[in-house]
Amino acid sequence: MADVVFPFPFPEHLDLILPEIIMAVMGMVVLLMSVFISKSKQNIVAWTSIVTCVVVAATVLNVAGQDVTTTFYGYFELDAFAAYAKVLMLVATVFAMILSLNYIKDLANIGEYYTLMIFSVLGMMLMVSATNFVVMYLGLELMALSVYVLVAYERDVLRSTEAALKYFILGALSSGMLLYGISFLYGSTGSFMYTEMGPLIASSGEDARLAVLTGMLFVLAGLSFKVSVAPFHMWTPDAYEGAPTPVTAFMSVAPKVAGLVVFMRVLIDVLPGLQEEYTTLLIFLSVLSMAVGNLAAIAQRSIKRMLAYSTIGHVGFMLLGMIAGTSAGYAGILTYMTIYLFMTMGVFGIIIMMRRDDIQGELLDDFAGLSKVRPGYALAMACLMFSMAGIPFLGGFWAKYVVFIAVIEQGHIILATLGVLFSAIGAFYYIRIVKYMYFDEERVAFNFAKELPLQVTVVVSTLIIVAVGLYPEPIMEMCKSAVVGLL
Amino acid sequence: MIPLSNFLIVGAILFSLGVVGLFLNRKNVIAILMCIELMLLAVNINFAAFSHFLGDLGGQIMVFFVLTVAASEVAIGLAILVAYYRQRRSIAVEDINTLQG
Amino acid sequence: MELNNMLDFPILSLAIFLPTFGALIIWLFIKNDNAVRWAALLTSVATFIVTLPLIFMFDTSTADMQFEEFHPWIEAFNVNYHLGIDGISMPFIVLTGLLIIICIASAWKCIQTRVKEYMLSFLILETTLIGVFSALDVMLFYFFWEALLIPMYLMIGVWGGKNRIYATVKFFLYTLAGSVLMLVAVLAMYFEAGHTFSMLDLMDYPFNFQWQFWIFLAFFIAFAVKVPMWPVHTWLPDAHTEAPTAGSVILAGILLKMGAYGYLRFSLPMLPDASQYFAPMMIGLSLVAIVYISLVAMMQRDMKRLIAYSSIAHMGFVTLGTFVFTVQALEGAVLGMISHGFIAAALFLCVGVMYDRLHTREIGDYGGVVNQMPIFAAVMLFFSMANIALPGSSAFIGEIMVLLGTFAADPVHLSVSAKWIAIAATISVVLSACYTLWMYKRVIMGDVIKDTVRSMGEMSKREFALFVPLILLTLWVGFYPVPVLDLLHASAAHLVEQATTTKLDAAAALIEHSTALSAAAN
Amino acid sequence: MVHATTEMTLNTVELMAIPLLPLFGAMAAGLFGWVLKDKLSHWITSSCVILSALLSIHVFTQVLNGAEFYGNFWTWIASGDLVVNIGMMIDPLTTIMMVTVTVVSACVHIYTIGYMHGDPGYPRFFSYISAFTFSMLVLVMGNSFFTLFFGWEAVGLFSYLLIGFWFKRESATTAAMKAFIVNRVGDFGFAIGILAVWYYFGTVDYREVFALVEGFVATNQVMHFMGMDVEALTFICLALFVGAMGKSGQVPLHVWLPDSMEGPTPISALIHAATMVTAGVFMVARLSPMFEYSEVALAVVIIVGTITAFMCATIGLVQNDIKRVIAYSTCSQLGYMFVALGISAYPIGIFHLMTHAYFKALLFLAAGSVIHAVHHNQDIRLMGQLRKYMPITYITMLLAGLALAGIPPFGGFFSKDMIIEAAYARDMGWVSEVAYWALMSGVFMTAFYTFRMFFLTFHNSDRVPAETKAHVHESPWVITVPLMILAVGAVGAGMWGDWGLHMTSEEVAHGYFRDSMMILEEHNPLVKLELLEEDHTKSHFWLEYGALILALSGIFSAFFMYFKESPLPAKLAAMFPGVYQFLLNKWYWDELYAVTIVKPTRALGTFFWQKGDLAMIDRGLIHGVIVNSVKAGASFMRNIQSGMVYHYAYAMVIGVFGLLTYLMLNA
Amino acid sequence: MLETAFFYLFGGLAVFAALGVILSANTMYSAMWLILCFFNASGLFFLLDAEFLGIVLILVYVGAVMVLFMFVVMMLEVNKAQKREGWLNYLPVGGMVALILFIELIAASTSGIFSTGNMAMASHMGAEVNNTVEIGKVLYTEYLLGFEIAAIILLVALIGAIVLTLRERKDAKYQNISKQVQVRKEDRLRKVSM
Repeated sequence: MADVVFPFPFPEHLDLILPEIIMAVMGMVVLLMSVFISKSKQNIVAWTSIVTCVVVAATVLNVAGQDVTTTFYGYFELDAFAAYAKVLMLVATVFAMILSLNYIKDLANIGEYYTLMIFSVLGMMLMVSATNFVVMYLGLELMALSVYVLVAYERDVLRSTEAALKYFILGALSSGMLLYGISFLYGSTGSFMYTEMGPLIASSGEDARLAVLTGMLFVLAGLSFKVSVAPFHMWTPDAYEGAPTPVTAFMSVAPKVAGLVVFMRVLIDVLPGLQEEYTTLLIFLSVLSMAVGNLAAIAQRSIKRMLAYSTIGHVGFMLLGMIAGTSAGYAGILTYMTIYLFMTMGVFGIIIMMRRDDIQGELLDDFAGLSKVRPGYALAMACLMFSMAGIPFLGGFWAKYVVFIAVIEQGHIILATLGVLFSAIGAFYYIRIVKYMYFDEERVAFNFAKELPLQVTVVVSTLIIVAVGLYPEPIMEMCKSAVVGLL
Repeated sequence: MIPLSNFLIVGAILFSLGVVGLFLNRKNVIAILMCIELMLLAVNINFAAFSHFLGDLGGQIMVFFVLTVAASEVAIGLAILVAYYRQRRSIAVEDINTLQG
Repeated sequence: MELNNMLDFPILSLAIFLPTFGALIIWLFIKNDNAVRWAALLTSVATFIVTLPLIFMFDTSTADMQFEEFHPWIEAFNVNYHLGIDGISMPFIVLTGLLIIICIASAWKCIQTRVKEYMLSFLILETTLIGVFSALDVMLFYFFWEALLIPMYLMIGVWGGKNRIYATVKFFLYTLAGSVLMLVAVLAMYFEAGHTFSMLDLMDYPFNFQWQFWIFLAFFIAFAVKVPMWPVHTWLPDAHTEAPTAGSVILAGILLKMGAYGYLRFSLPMLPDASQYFAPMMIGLSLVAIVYISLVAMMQRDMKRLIAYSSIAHMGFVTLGTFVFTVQALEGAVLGMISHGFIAAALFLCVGVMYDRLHTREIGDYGGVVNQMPIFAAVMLFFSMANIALPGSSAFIGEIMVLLGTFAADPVHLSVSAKWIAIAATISVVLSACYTLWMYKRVIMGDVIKDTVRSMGEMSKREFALFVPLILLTLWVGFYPVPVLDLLHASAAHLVEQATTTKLDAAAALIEHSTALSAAAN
Repeated sequence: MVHATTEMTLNTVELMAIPLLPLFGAMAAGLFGWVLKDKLSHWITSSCVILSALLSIHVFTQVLNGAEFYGNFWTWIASGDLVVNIGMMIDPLTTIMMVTVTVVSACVHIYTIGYMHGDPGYPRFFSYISAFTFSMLVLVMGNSFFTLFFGWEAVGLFSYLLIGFWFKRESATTAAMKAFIVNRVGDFGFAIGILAVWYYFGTVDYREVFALVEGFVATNQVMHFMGMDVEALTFICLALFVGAMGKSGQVPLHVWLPDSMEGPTPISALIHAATMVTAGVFMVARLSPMFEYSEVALAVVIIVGTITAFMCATIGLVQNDIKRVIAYSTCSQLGYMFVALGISAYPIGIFHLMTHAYFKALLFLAAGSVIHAVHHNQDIRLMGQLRKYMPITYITMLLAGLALAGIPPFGGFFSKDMIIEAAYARDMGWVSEVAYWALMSGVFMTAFYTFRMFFLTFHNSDRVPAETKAHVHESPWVITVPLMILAVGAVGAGMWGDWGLHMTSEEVAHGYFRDSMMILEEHNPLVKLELLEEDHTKSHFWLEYGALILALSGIFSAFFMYFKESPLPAKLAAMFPGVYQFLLNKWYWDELYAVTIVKPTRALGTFFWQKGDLAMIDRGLIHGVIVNSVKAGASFMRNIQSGMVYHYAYAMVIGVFGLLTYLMLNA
Repeated sequence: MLETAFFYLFGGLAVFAALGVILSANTMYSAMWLILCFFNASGLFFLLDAEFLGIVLILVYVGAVMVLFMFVVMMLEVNKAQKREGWLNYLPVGGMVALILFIELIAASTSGIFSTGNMAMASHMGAEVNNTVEIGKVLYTEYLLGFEIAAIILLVALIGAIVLTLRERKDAKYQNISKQVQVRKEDRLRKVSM
């Protein structure tokens, strides 16, 4: 077959994918390193991974912003949107890795842990850069498979493995749905490329309507699963609770970012012709998520579980930005995610620091009296909780603000009203933690780990949340420029 | 000539059976994994059928990737299952309930 | 934006941020409890001094905003750091400054745990309160409005009484649930009025009736919870009862006024037609507050709860005065709020003085306090009488002006003559006497029967000093309110004019104009 | 005699000094009592009040010569059309009140030095009564409804404080509270009156309002109320009169006055006999230019006054507490005054007010002297034969009693008789008829209960408990001297008022009061009386002497029953047990209020609190509906999250199914 | 015609086997049924001119995946899982939902373009084209990125499976590479003073 004309030249502008390449290579390097480094020095592996993420983030920033944004024959795109999302995910990963430093220390197979995390981020990066369903699906699976393993990483702990099992089963189901949807969309358009499918779907006739709608629904259902949108959220609390806490931190931010970005891309590029229909669906999903997240969180006693429901609620709020369907809405989602990232990481930092010999520091009760023993941490936690509740002078307020203003601009006032009411209900369980910390007496002795990286994480997150709360303009501007050209 | 919709109907039936098997299943997790395989198979049939009728190889490539991923999934799924079994000594679906609420 | 600041010096910003600055210094550098107390006191006094020029340099001849400051804040949404005051907001800023000093001083002895956090809460609270009253940008207003929940929540929850957690959570959620609707309304207004959060622009923008109707309802809920108005008042007795003394003082003295201030700043000028339309409802609820709540107050067994209910009843006068749209009633309402700031604050301080001695608020646990604490009894008598609105006290001026204004009012949508409303409201003359005096009798008068009461000692000089400014102010405003009224005249008259000028014509014209434009474009 | 109305103005400083001197005294004693101690306190306050009394008399003489004053000192409230000034209006009406108030007050101050000797709250007491004097002076001297209201409330406050002066006594504090609250009920009306005055006249200044009244009546403004149309002026007058009823203890707001006897006796004399309780009378007289134009209001005034006069007299017949007898007498006499006002005999009303002030204050102080002597026992059943021990008190009390009973030439005769005659002459149909007969019967009863009390105290058998008897003695000079001063007033006030000041002159303008009161020509009962008496076709014996005869028969009856110990009263009581109990229990007013107002109000308050606030709003709405539904939602979500993976899958499938169905149905 | 017959054969058997998968009580039987199902699906692939995929399906699935399944089933000894009581309670509602969903899927599958034939063989590649070659052409060019990702996915699956299941047994002797690498002279050499 030597004479076969090679229709595709070697892909150009490979520098756009340089971050992913570095990531993939470093994943393997880390894997090997861990083998050759003694168990007592495994921190080197961790720090290598952290540095990798930082370097990759820097690379992303460096290579982004060129005139050409696609490579691999248009299958990979690094636009501002993707770049922003990648940086977010990498930052989240850095935080998660820092949180893991001591947590993972006692487990076997440390190198594999970081490798999996790196590959998982790699999957996400590919997801957000994908311009077609094939790459998107593969990236998504890469991410998902890595995270399944990470969730089960405490393999000697029942709940860790159980969480992984549930996550896995439902994840597979959702993949099936996603694929089924993709198959219908593919069948109606004959392509996997977003930008080719979009116009075809928009111009498809009445006879293709049923197929297209079914495809859309299944695709959205599959994606909803990844971002924990009700009613596809059921795995979230169990997986969050069972997973090792740093992994929970990781999976409550990074995959959400990736999932939401893909969600937005699909909506913008593939389904612009079905905006009316998907808006209806999204309204339903959003309201249901806000309701589920904010109501169910009230009944929780474990803080990780509560945060899981809180995530569901937050995602419900983020969906408002998509319902708006304007660049303001999408920018709002990015803003929300950015702020959410820091809030979540700060909270998990504190949770991990609270781990004691026998207590995981995961029950709400464990926070009782924190403010007397550790006023600093209590203050940070209080700030983060108030921020999550959306009380001003903290970042969380602006996060909600941007999505609400976007959705109101589009006239969905009743939806916005429902949203704010749910946020008020949700405030209850956030301030309940403050209540435990400040109003209750100490019940158990606190034994805070003196870990500088964790402390830095908490302090940085909190400061960023406060700073953003006072002056949110820079973040808003960044997110605004990230969605330029998206629509 | 077999119409496209016939293949799609087979796909739909298999997909539905997979879904039904998933949530009406009261046996064990392995059966659930098989149901998932069934769903993926249905999807593959769809892709292959579309690929054939559209004259586009993309669908077949997708099937190829799906097969790869599904194989990986099975590997990881079964690994998780084994790890779980070691802790719980059971893989009956009714028993997977320590995490709830 | 034309700024007519008499000085180029940003007094308002200084007043807002000085407490926060002080709080930061205390937080970072001061360890010793006593030093913290002094530093907090110093900060609050300094802030109060900063607010004084607002009175002395205030131009009473204009209803325009004064001491304006304008800086862009979030340009993406046209949110600006826009401050300014008029005659309606200025008194509250000064009052805040004063009451915070009293609060901090009142906590000198009775707060012994977590002194630093306590002082920080108060200083932060002061920032948010002054911010609320000086914000001219709706988002800025909302920002401060919500932010103050945090220090308040902590204050009640940490230093409160037995049932404090229930009370503080109730307070937090009640007010939060109320105010989030305001956020929706504000955002909706933002788009309707052409992407502006400026209060002054929104006041000028002609909203049509539909808009006004819904926005009014949203604002109503937010402000009604804060005021509080029946039937969303039930958080207040709990919050007041459980809050530490100073918390109650600030709650009654300032926080409640925010709701009424909201009506004055938002509902009346921005939504005049809806205000007119809803006036009967507002008046009805005010009357409920005056009569129903007074009756409830009478039957209370807990002193703070009683005073809390009495606060609700008095705020009923304020809302009544707000929604009859006469200058007298409006000025009376504002004056009533100021006066209530002195009197309710002082009454809560009184309870605090007793509470510090016996650690109970039950009326039944006292009796014959006058035998042990004659000076205190006299002080409490003074404020009880002021609470009854005896002439010569500031409350009288406020109430009688509201009543006069109401009697003379002529609300368009009201089916009953306003005279009968005024008459109904006058029942407060009897009811307030009933509950106040009954409490006074049971607590202060009588012979000492209980040994616990026998152990009570007279007020210290510090405690007495807390009351002195309040006594003087109550008397001063009671006998010579003219200077205070002068501050209000221009703004109140302007506000009444705004509230009684319909926006509907302009709204119709606007719609016509835009349809004409689009027709021309086609 | 006609006064030459010279345009003489009064000295402002002097006028200001009259109220401010007592205020100064009050503040000195009140704020620095702990420094000044007892002696300095009473010296300062008493001398201030005496000085004030002297100044008042000086002003009085000037006014007698035609001087008047009207002026504003400062603006109290100003907002838009509303301007309230604080100022003074000095005319004959004001002046006579000032003199009465300050003189009685001065006497009481001196009396108090003896009476309250050794009381722990001594300086405080002086502070209160001085402050009260100040308030009362503001009330009478003010020139607007607001100053009137200010004084009105201030006297109420000090009344409250003084009734509750002995705060350790439960009964005293209760009485104080009752007094204040009942007064507030009256003030409710007063306040409404002020609102209406400002609304209809646009001003609250007496002069400006009075000038507008006539024109206003012509416009025939009405207020709509529950389908009824009430003349605006009538409405205003009635509202204001409600205030007067409260302050002056008229039915049905009289219940506080007898209870107020819990206060120290000097207070009963000063506040609850001579001055404060007459504020209502003063108010109506002051506002005569308004009341004159409202027939309805006048009729109401008469009716209320009549009922009070009669009812309180009947109650007084059977009371055993020496002060309560006098208190009911006060109520009753106030009723007489109101009848006088109602029949447009304003000068006579004020005349009676003045004479009553002296003799009733005297009665109280004498009673106080008695009480002081028998160690604060007030039950006349435990007295008797006291004349032996305290002759001065005995004589002064006798004089006062005669004055009250209306025996010539003592004070009460002139004023009270005039009221009765005027009521007869004023032709208002059944209203004045009933009033006349009620007052006539009241004369008998007044005489009876006064002398019943008198005889039981000073004559009859000696029932003083042995242990107190040892200490019974005449009071010291600080007590007896004021008694004697007041006795002069009690004896001479009537003659002085009638003959010296011509208060009973048919044309008010020709009498002492000049133009300070206004009577419509067609109302003036004195003119009618004159006409009646000039009609010699009928006998006027009953008209002229009927009252006197009744008074004498009242005294005689009392003498017959009580001068010596006699079984007759007990027999009478046993004969009419129903009537006796009814009267002894004061017509069951307190019980009636307890059942109809106090209990329902409390029940309503409890109902609103427990059922409205707690049950309906808190538990029902907040917890029941909102919190519970949130909780239910939360636990529902929790239950759904069963931990079973197939449930989770099922949820996903249901989601897809639902949405797909929705899309398909819509497509 | 033959094609149609084969379609119904394969299709029917596939569906029948799928029913067997979900209905049989024994897990091992389910696995067997699934294998049958895969064989028939493979037949369908052949009908669709996707020979390469048909073969891969059998090789990968039947040859590897299902073996893995059966291995686990046997290892965990769970093939005799008893049916739990009460699962029929779910059947009415669950069945209804599934049935309606199924009908909807059928409706979508047979709707408009999928049945009208607009799409029928827009450009059939014909029997002369070598399916495997064609796939290879696009797989290593156009879909190169996907291919790379798939490789990493397999790596992850590898790592994951090992991480989760590999146990370091105390009594087993195994290499410790890092120890080997970091070994120092002193560890192995002992100077014995003679």
